[in-house]
Amino acid sequence: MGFGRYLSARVLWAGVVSLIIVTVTFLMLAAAPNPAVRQAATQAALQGGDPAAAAERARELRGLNEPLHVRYFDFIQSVYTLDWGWSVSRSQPVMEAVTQALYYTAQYSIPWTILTIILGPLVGVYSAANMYSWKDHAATGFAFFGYAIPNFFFGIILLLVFGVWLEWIPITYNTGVPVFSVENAIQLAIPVFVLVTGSIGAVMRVSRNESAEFQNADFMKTAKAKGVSPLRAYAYHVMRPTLVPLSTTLVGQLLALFLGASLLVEVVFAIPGLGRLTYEALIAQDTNLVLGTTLFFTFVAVIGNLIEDLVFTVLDPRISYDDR
Amino acid sequence: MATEESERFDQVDWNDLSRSGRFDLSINSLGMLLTTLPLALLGVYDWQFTGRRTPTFEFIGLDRGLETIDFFFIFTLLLAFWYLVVPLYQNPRMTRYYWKEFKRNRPAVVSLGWLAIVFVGGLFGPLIMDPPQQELLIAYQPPVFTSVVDTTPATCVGEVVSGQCQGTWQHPLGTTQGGKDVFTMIVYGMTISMQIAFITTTIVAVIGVTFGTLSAYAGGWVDEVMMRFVDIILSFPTFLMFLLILYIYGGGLGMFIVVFSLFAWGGMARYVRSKSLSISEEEFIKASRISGASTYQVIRGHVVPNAASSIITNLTLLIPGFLLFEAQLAFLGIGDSAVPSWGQLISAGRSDLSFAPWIVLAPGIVLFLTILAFNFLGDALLDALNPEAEAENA
Amino acid sequence: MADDQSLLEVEDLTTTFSTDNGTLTAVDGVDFSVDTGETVCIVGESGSGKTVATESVTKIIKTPPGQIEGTVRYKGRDLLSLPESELRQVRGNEIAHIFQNPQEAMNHCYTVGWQITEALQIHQDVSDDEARAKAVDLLDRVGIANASARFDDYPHEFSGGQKQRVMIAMALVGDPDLLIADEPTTALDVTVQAQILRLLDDLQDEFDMGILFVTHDLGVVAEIADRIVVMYAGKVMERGDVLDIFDHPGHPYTQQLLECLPEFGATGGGIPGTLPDPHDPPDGCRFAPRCEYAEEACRTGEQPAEIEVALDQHVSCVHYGPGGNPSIVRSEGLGPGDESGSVGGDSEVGPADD
Amino acid sequence: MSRRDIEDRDDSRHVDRRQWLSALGLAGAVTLAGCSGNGGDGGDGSDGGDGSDGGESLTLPDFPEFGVDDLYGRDVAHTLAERAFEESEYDYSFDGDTMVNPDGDQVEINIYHSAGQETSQLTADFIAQELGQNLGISVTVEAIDGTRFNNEYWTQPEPEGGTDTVNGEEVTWENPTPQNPGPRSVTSNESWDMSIVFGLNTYPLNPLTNSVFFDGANPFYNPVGYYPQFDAQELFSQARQATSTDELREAFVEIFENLAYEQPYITLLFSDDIVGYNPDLEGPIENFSNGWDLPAWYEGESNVSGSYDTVTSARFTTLNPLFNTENGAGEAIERALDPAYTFDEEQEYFPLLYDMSTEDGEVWTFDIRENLQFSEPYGQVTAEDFIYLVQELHQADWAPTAASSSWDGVTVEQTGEFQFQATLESSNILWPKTYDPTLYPIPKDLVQPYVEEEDVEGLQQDEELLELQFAGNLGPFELTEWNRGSGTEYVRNDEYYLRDIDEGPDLFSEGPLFEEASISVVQEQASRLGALETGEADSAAIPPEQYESYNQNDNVTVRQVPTPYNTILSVNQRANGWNAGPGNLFQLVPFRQALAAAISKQDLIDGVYRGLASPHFTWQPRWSEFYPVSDE
Repeated sequence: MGFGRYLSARVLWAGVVSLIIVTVTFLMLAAAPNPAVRQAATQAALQGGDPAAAAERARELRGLNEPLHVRYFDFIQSVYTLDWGWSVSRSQPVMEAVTQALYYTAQYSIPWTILTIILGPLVGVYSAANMYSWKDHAATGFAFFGYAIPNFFFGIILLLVFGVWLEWIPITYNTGVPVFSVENAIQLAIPVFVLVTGSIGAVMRVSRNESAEFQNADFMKTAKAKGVSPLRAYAYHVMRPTLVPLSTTLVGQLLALFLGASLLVEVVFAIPGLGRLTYEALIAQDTNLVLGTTLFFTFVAVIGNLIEDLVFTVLDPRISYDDR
Repeated sequence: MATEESERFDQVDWNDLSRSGRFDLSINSLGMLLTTLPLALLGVYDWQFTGRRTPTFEFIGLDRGLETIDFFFIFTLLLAFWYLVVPLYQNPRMTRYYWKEFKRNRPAVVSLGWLAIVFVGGLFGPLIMDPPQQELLIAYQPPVFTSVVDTTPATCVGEVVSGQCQGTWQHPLGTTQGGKDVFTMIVYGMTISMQIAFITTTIVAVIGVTFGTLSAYAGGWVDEVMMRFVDIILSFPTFLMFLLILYIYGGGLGMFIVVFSLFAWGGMARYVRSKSLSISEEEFIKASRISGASTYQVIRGHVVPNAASSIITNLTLLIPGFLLFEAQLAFLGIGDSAVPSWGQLISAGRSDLSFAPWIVLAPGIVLFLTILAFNFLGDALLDALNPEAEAENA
Repeated sequence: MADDQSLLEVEDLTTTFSTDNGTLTAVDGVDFSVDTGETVCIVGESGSGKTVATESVTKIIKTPPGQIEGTVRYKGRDLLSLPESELRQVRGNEIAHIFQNPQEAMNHCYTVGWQITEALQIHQDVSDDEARAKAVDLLDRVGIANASARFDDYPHEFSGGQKQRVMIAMALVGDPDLLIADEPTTALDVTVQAQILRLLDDLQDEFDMGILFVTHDLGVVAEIADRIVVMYAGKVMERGDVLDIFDHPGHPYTQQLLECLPEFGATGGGIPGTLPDPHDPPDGCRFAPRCEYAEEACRTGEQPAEIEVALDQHVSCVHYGPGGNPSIVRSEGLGPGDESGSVGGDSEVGPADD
Repeated sequence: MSRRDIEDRDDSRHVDRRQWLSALGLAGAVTLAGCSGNGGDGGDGSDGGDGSDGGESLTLPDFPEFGVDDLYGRDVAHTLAERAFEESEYDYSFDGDTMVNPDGDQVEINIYHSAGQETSQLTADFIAQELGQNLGISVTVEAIDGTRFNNEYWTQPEPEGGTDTVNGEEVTWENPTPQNPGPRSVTSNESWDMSIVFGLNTYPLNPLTNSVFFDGANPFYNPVGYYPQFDAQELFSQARQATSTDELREAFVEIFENLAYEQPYITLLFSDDIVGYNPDLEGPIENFSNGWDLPAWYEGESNVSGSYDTVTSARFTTLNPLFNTENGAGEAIERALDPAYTFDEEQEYFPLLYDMSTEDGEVWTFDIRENLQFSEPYGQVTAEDFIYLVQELHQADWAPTAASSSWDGVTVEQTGEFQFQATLESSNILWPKTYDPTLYPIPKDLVQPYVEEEDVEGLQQDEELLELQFAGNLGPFELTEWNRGSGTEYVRNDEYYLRDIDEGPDLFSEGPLFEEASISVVQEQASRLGALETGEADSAAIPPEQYESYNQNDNVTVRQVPTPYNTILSVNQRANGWNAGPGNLFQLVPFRQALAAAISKQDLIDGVYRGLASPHFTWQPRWSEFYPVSDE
């Protein structure tokens, strides 16, 4: 089987997975009471009308009186036509809400992801190269520290220290500053730092353990016997194979953090990004927005897994396309 | 050299163990059965005969009720005892070997000590300590050996020295905004953490191992379908799903544990499957199959024991994630704030951080240390159970 | 065979490792030499320090924890005192290595072509095309069919024997003068083993290399060696011309090794006892605890000095030394050697196919 | 409509009339009318009854103050509870200190509080403790999210209505509402016993509005299923007849005495808003009308400079003035669009867009200022715009605008280019104080297309309305950006109409005195306080436990602003309340009195609110002029 066929099979599968997740979300929300209907009933009561009739009207208006499967197909259609409706709790189209929030999320998650992907393996391999020296212990200690300290806890403490006591960083996130400006860098420094410490640990640990295995591998001896310098040996012979197992965990871990940690960091640092958008949509029972953000994250997760699969296949020449 | 020998230790001993379990009811299963029975009876009694809010042990005068979650907790403790602790005792040679490997890793030994404290504290603390009582008048007492401006606490329990309220041993870690003793709350939080750790891992292990081995042994399209299902489970934006479910249906600790476990077993299943596949390729399994062992016997007798050490390691590394998630949800205000978990304490104290930092710092550090300890422990187990990497560079 | 100036001369080579449980002496004052065009075999049981000894030559063992002392003279230069950067110029370029397990010795992430040309591109200023041409040529020479196509294949696409051929190509790409082959055939099927040995033999002639060959298989030794060095627990027990030693093994250890060969009427029991603890080697002769002729003198002091018992045959045994009685060893030890000595001596076939 | 420039408070939730429209109950406090006079609360609160020793001899005064002094404690509570046991048809009793149900088991009930809100949890814990000590009831404390509580426990989306016998009379629920879905037998989805999730507005400025809570057994708002035992309907209709404030006051004394006696909700306290300000800021007052004169506020010197930045905890759902029901968003709207009138620091009517006058309280004349301009192309603000707004939107069935209920039964007609009249169904001399007749100016031409199409969604989603682009010179600032996640930003409106009026502070002629303004949404309380302390924000709410430390902090000036939002213990008198045994003791007046007597208001105030609250005995704060005990 060629790469092309493999790729299309994976993409097809990714589509199926996202469809399933979207369906589950839809069913879950369908099972929950719709606040808009309640609102309509209250409204009618206030005006001396019949709340039950008003609720019925509201249901009709939203198509909630249609059979479930009809609603489902309408819903699926709107999902894939990117017409995600109007967010009641923010008074803007869901699509716009998501893009707007993404704009802020991207500002800290892109530097965060890049730093993690670059620093994690580097520090991990460095740590492995100096296995059991103080450098290794320091790096491992740092990794464990970052991994074990809850992000939100770390965040509020850093905010207290650097924002309130030292006044080095602003406490309220300013959305008005340009993306590429010193102010923006300052206000994003702590959130990015907190996230990087949180995510780098796992990456580092995997790359340290994996590369420890590789640096003791026979092929390292071969390389040395060939006269390869240590730097080149680590860069080519250790780093490269380390990336293979790393790629299988990296994307998943980053994604998990992307959702979990970023939400908390956004809450702590008052960044109006996707995490908070999602959370607030849930709290406000803004059905369209909940579905929209769920969809978004599902797509991200599915695409992330897809990339992971592809990267893994590309990185490890031993995997043939029909194995997976 | 030494490597090969130790590897053989690992396998031989597990095989002995499983062999005894295969032909007759092992002492472990017997013990498990005997201890589970009274628990089940108690559970039925509690469910059927006592009132919804009557303490389970009222008939012997104990004023402490058992909740459903407590029953599960005790059950998982029994499981851990009969299938983890007792086997270690039954195989002193293996135990000694593991211990020797393990104790080389000093941070891990310290971690184990810390976890033992948390475990024992969580198990017995609530039995000997009264639940934290709200006493508004003694809110914001500082921890012992520290002091705060005396306007911070409502009234100062300790001495007031030049406008500074001194901490006392009555409240070694200070009190919260409601005057609850932070130390007591942390001890009660240990119970919650242990419940989360034990119950979720048990559920994850049971589902993961069953699913993984079944998939490996079924093979063919069944395997394919099952693994695709795991793919889907793993693709779920889990945290979001928690939020959604907990939000729509309300979330107590039980709901948290159930939801969490149901989304977390995917990785375990994948792992066990690949492990089973590789083990089933080995000669001794082929031999036992030829000699007529059933699939169940092979799984029960060979696959699970051989994968056991890695499964335990895996689970150890899963636990900190659970604890972290609980704390995060508590921080967002989605968990059940009546559950005295560390996360709830941090969440409740975060607004007071600037003037009463101990309310956040104490549970925060305990949580941090516990997560750290589980990680160190998991790492050490990884090394102890897989000594190849270690031995080679010696 | 021995010239005035050997290609490689190793004197008093000592390699220690510091471990958690103290210092481990893997190689303890070893002497040997290799001449151009000559094949020297280091033989001994697993764990006797042969691999460490050969890897100490170009310092490819890890230091620390390892520490190497003594002199390694290669074409008159002392390798051990060379700075690392110059040493790297020697490795792969002048002295090449082949390792025991070709499966593990190649990096699974790179094509074999990349790995073969790597050494060339490090040491010599060659273009990609030239490197490729040379590698393909070598692949062809070591017997890989359709070499130019297979240049871009990954190691896992080759069979075990083919991999070892690739490894040989990889070693030869820098036109080395000395090839150190560490049990290159152990992991291979016997028929393949014979092919590889033959290939090495051919290539040695073609490239006029010295080969330092490590093995525990005396059958292989009989087939290819010019001279042998018998090691036990980090020490050299006996060294000399292969025929001499096969005919008249001096050291009791050598004798017992030879007895393990079926041709010498082996009973399959092997040598009783185990290797001594390398952290705490016994006093006196290392082999004394397992030696049936051991006397009090064997168990005290240092390893006995080497005695030249015959022309160019050195033995380290108390019984040959001053005050010793070689006949204690010889009389019984010679028995099997005498009767079937010619077998060992003539043997070009060896025990390779058993 | 809001006049309070602070964010909503972190503690319990308050439900105001406007908010019922949103049916979310989330947004926190919304303001109501101004108040005439808040002085005169000299009474020291101890007036109590006579036979206060407990025992059977206990007699309650006309205006019992439960939870303080003689009417607090175990003995009083026990006595009152025993009265309830006698009234009950089931055999409840005390077994020593423990209250037991007919089966002999201890009475166990639960209390809900808002999840994640400290004060709420502390209060619930305190109540549980007090009820345990003084009544021997075992109380389980449970946390719940406000929205969820509202949806599952408090309201019923499809009210059933029905009939029931109340005080011997047949009462019919003809127009059941989600907040009063019918007689006690009609229940919410989930059963619950007690709750402090929601607080309510007591309408001290216009207590007539309280009829929605207590006007008989089937008022608009009665989630707990309370049946008054006094003739509430009659008393309220008497009050409606009043033509002077004195008459009103008289009419209300009896109502509020009865409410104090019957304790439909167990009244606990009024907590004050504690607001921290930038010390350089001139303007804030410690009064309910704080912020009405914002255009005259300044920082440092009284010239135009700087930026007025505030922080708030809740995001804005919409800035569309037609549909907003949230306090915080109301404030954001009013930075750019003035409401029709406000109340000054004396809590007197102050005309902004129009003046209101009446002869008899029934016919009201609205005189619109003549210098009001919408943005182009909508031109001048005229009576026509307001008439159109009332008739075609607020009074239309299809458009669920926030002010719909305010204009129910009101007839409006245009009497001049800048004048119109409104005729009420019955006289109401306090009409302006209900905030009902306040209108946001909306250009007729802007909404007309939607009206013709009856397009609700179009109206809700209209960009110009949402972004207040039509506001012209009608507000102190112009809205430059509404970032849905992080708040609003404004620049000074140089054309502000208020500069040209004759009334009000002199500084109005220069106002507003800031170049810019902003409202930032910051969820974390610690961050909001940090922003206040470091000067990033000019004002933020302060929790009571930090009152002391901020009071001593030079970077912050603290103001204590009384509020009409109460903290109450709601007890479920419907069929699914009281899950501790047969019958529902909550339905019995003496039992509710016992609960009220078992909770020490002063301890609660001292412990949880650090003394920064006042006890609550009836449905009015002490500073209200309708408070039943006056200080003659």
